[in-house]
Amino acid sequence: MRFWVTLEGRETEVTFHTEGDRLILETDGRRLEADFVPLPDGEVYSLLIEGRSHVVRVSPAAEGLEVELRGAVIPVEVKHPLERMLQQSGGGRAAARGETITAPMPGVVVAIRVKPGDAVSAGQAVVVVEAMKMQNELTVTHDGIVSEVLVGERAAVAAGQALVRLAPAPAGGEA
Amino acid sequence: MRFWVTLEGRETEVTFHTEGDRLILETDGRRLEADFVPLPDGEVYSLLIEGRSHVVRVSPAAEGLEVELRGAVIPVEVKHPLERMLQQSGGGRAAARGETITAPMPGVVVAIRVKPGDAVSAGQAVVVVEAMKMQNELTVTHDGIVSEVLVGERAAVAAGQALVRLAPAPAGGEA
Amino acid sequence: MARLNRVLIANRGEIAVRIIRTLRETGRTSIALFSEPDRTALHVLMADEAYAIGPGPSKDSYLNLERVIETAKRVRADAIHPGYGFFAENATFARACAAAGIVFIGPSPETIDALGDKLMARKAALAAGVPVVPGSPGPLETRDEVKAFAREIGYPLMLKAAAGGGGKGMRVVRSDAELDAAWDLTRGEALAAFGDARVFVERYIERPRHVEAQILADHTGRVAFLGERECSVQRRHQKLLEETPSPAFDAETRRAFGEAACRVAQQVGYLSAGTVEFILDEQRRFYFLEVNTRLQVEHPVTEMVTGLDLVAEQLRVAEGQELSFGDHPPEPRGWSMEARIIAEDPARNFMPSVGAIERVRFPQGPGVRNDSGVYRGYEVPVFYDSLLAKLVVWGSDREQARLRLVRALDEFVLEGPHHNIAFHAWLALHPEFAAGNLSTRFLEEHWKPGALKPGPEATSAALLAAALHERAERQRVQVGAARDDAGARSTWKWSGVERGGR
Amino acid sequence: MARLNRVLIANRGEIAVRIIRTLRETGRTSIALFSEPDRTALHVLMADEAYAIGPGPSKDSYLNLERVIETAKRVRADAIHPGYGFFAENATFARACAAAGIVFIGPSPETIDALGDKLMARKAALAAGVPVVPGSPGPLETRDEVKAFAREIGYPLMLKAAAGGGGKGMRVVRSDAELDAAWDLTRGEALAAFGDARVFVERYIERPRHVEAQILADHTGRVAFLGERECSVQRRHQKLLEETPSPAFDAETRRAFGEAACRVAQQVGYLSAGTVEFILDEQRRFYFLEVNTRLQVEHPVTEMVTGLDLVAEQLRVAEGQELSFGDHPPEPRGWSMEARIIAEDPARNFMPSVGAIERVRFPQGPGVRNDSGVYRGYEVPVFYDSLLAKLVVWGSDREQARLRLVRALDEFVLEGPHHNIAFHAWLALHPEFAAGNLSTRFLEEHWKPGALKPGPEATSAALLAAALHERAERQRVQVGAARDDAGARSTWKWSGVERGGR
Repeated sequence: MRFWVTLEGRETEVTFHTEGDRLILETDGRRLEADFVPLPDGEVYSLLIEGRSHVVRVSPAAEGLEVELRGAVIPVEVKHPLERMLQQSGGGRAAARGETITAPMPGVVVAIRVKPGDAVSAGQAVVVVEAMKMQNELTVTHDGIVSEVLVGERAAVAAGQALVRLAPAPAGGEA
Repeated sequence: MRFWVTLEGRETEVTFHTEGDRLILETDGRRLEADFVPLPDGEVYSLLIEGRSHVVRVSPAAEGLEVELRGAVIPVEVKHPLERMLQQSGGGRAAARGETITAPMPGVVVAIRVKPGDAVSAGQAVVVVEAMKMQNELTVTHDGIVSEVLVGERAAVAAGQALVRLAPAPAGGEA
Repeated sequence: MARLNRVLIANRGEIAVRIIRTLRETGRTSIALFSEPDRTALHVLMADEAYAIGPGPSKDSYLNLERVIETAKRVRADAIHPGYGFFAENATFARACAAAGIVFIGPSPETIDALGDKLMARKAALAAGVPVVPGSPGPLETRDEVKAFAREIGYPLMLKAAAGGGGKGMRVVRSDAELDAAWDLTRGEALAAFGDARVFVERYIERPRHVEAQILADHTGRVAFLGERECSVQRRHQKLLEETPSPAFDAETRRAFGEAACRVAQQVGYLSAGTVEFILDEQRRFYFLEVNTRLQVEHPVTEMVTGLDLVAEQLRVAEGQELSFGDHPPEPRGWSMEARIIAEDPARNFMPSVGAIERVRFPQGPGVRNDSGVYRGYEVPVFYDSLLAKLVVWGSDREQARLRLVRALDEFVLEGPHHNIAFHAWLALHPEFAAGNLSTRFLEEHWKPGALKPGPEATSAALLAAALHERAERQRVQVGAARDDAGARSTWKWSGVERGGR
Repeated sequence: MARLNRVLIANRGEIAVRIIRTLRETGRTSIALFSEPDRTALHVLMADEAYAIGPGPSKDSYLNLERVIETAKRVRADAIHPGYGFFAENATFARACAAAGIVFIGPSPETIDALGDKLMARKAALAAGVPVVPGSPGPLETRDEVKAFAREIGYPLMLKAAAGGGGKGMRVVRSDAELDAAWDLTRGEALAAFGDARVFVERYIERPRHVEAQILADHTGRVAFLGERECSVQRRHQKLLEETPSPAFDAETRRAFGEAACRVAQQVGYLSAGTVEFILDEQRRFYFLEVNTRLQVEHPVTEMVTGLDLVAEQLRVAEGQELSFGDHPPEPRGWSMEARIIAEDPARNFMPSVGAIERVRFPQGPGVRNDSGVYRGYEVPVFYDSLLAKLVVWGSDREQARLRLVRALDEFVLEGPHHNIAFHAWLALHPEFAAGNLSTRFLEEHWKPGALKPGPEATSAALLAAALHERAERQRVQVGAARDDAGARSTWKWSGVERGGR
């Protein structure tokens, strides 16, 4: 089987197959082998990689997959041939430029730091949401221009609710 | 709703209904009420009986149900009107008299203490099965006559496998 | 005084569970309260009795004074244990208990009042001859007042909510500009958290350590010092990891520190368990900060080295008995650390996280204690704080305790909400932490979000896991396709497109 | 000697997991072995490395000497820890390790030989001036020999497998008739368990206590006594609950007892951790029983009161280092008890039970330690012993430890196989146990299968639970009926008939 994986920012092609309880995987020239067995309780596997024991849990996340291992979470993006085609037609890249800031959890908006038309840069805080007795500054991950502010201060917001929309920054606008 | 329950050897008729998260139950003149809420993870309920907190787990057992509560297991037999009819036609009672001794778990038969035709009395050991490095004497729960011995010594047996069958003791033969 | 047989716990979560344990061990009836979303909370399942007290928001349930007192009377509670937070340091509540003929487990309302007000507490400390950090004589009303004060004693300054505590409503400002940015936010948080926007100001000590004294006092006037706890590792003034003893202390510092703490307690006629908080500067001088008139989140580390049950001692004192150890508190033995396991995402600026506990396996084995209020399948409510569990370890020395903590964290399986277990492992393995070089600025100086980047072996495992997931998904799809060509297949395709469109 | 960095554990279950913990805390690589059914066992999931060694039956995997040694060599293990059982007291295995250039963590093969043979062990004790129970000079071959011996020293007698241990292959006979019944069974078990049918005989002491001494010895000839453990509560000679100290001991008994244990150890040049077992008669006289040349199942209670890590001490000794505490073992502090949580059904004559762990929540909080090899969803294999977990508690005195044990048992959620948690609660609450009046006949004298009969409140709860189950089942049926009339309905009807037909 064949697919593309983005791990720590690098996208690589991966082919793999299984022989009984052996998993054989190849990616840019490297060959990985492991004994695997599914464990009860969620999508969890025990892997023995050249004898080294790892328990990994796979769960769908907002963006692709999250692999949990020894308390650490490793985000992994997986693309199928079909999806990849779609992206290379450009749609994917253009879409990736814009951005929507959403509430990570239910809470109350205590401050909005931007208005439509403002230019914002990656890492800048645009909204403050209070939840679990903490005030949390929500930041943007790309440069851009605020296109919409969808909530007002003191508004109660639900998890995942869109708060602010950004248009691509002029710099990135060739798409 | 209405059914019959056998608890600690006593069979009583039970009627019950729910009002929201309240359960109201009546059995021989007694009225029981509880707040209930199902908990995640199996058929488990939290009950508040006049404020007293209990967590109960219900699981099907070889004979009816087992209710687990604070580490203790309470066997409960439940009968529906239909089943009760069937039993009162007599089949139930007759069947209840005979007995089959089964292996409680996988193991090896190390001794058989009876042969067909032997009269045995409740509590008597008839077979010894070795499992988990322990030799376990299997005893009969009613008086009876050995009708069949289904395994030989040294035989490996599976959990639940029938080992010895008893016919009702003459004393109990009026059915 | 009569024995307290029926004790109501006006709290929730891990601390309610912890109090239930001592009540059960001492043959008392534990009575829990629960808000609507807490009907399935562990403290409700574990208590002998449990009663509803209203909707999720604290003010409508756990902070609904009339309802709590009315319930306690109705269920014939002999006493109320407030835990920490909620009514733990509320003199009005303590008075309401007394008025209802119910014993409040804690110090007297007068003591709570005297120590709850930071300014009065400072006065008490000064009267007891205990040094304090220079600060504003009272709350300041405008930024200009603060700037004027800053010109007196200089930046950096600490803004502190007059009604605050537990690190809530505190901010450091290093310049007039920072002050302008922080002023409204601080007053806003103060108002939201404590219903009191008043803020005062004191000198901020660079690289301070936070060290506190556990004390226990009974009605004979006896005040026992049970050793210090170092709680320097903090984020946004929230303690993350606590330990006892403090790696900064020698015997002489400990003696002087213990005496100072006891003097403050005696000054206000303290009763029951309390914590006297100090900060320690780089010259190891300590300054009185405040007194927490309650059981502390981090009390277990003291229990680990002394073998005492602090809740049991509180119950004794509330019954008018003397402390179990009289004038001879047990010699502390070994070292203990507590890691607060919090529902937050270290990779995303420690953003709080919620959701159901999908899978949990607590660490076990030698020298490990768990205190938690969660279980598999439990939904962490959004209304309350995000402490999921406290992992407490004991070792014969600091190094064994530290390595045991690393081992236990490695063994801890907790899935569902994001959490800070991997962060704690990073912390416990950090050379500066290992060397005991701590200050409240530890994270500021050493933490980088990239710190949790997985190693090559983990990356390989993740890659293999992703492949197994793909395999499983395709098997599901094939099964689906076989069963129903349109359905299953198109779902897969759509999810594909959706992901592609990101 | 060089540091042992790669340590292979020739064992499974809770003890393998416990050893892994110390290896990780001391920065060593833990290497697990697993039989086919153990691929998903906790020790495999937790170890740094894990390797397959064959099919389920012990003799084909964990007792396959060649395979274990070959694997240890292939994976470059520096040392092998045998845990308890399997190869723990096998001199041939210890020699095979030496021949392979691998350190065996335990005493020398010669010591194991000398103490493994009960008769040689008795000689060693006598040589060391330690009293033993009168018994047959050697194995007896026929019932008649036994009967002759009985005429000499009188019934009751104890039949003991010469190669036995851990209470396996032992039986009491009180008359010629009982002897006739027990003789073949005992030899049969001996043959099955140890491949050696030889049985010898000794006087059976009525109402004895089983008390054992934990010792640690290093290569300097130093032998440390780490206090006694009372293991009197047994069933079929299997220990069920252990505690330290012994409620039967005073300081003087303890001193004499410790000296006797150390004399036996010195007599045979003992090395590493070991246990000298004695029985104590009602006059508090102790008689040497045997030496277990291994880490004991119940070692955690000693760790709880001393603060030592016995596995870490074993590793030190194996590396040629001295004991961590030199000549000054830590003063034991407080009291500790261990309850063995076993997959068996107390209501059905403690019949072993198997199956998947459907739900588990271990007790937590102050003074509680869990050691276990199971987790939710884990299938308990039928090939190995049925110990699921060890619940260990600590208290400042026996009463606190006992009540804490009751609390922890009450909190323990374990569903799937039948288990003895409720039995342990009965035991801990029994007035004779509370009074410390123990003997190996405790169950014989006090246990009745009806003992676990639920109270009226539990019965009401069970009734309500049954009603909720009915309700849920009928809802399922209605849903089913709506979806598919034939299917769901008839299942229900059939299950009805089936139950009716019982």
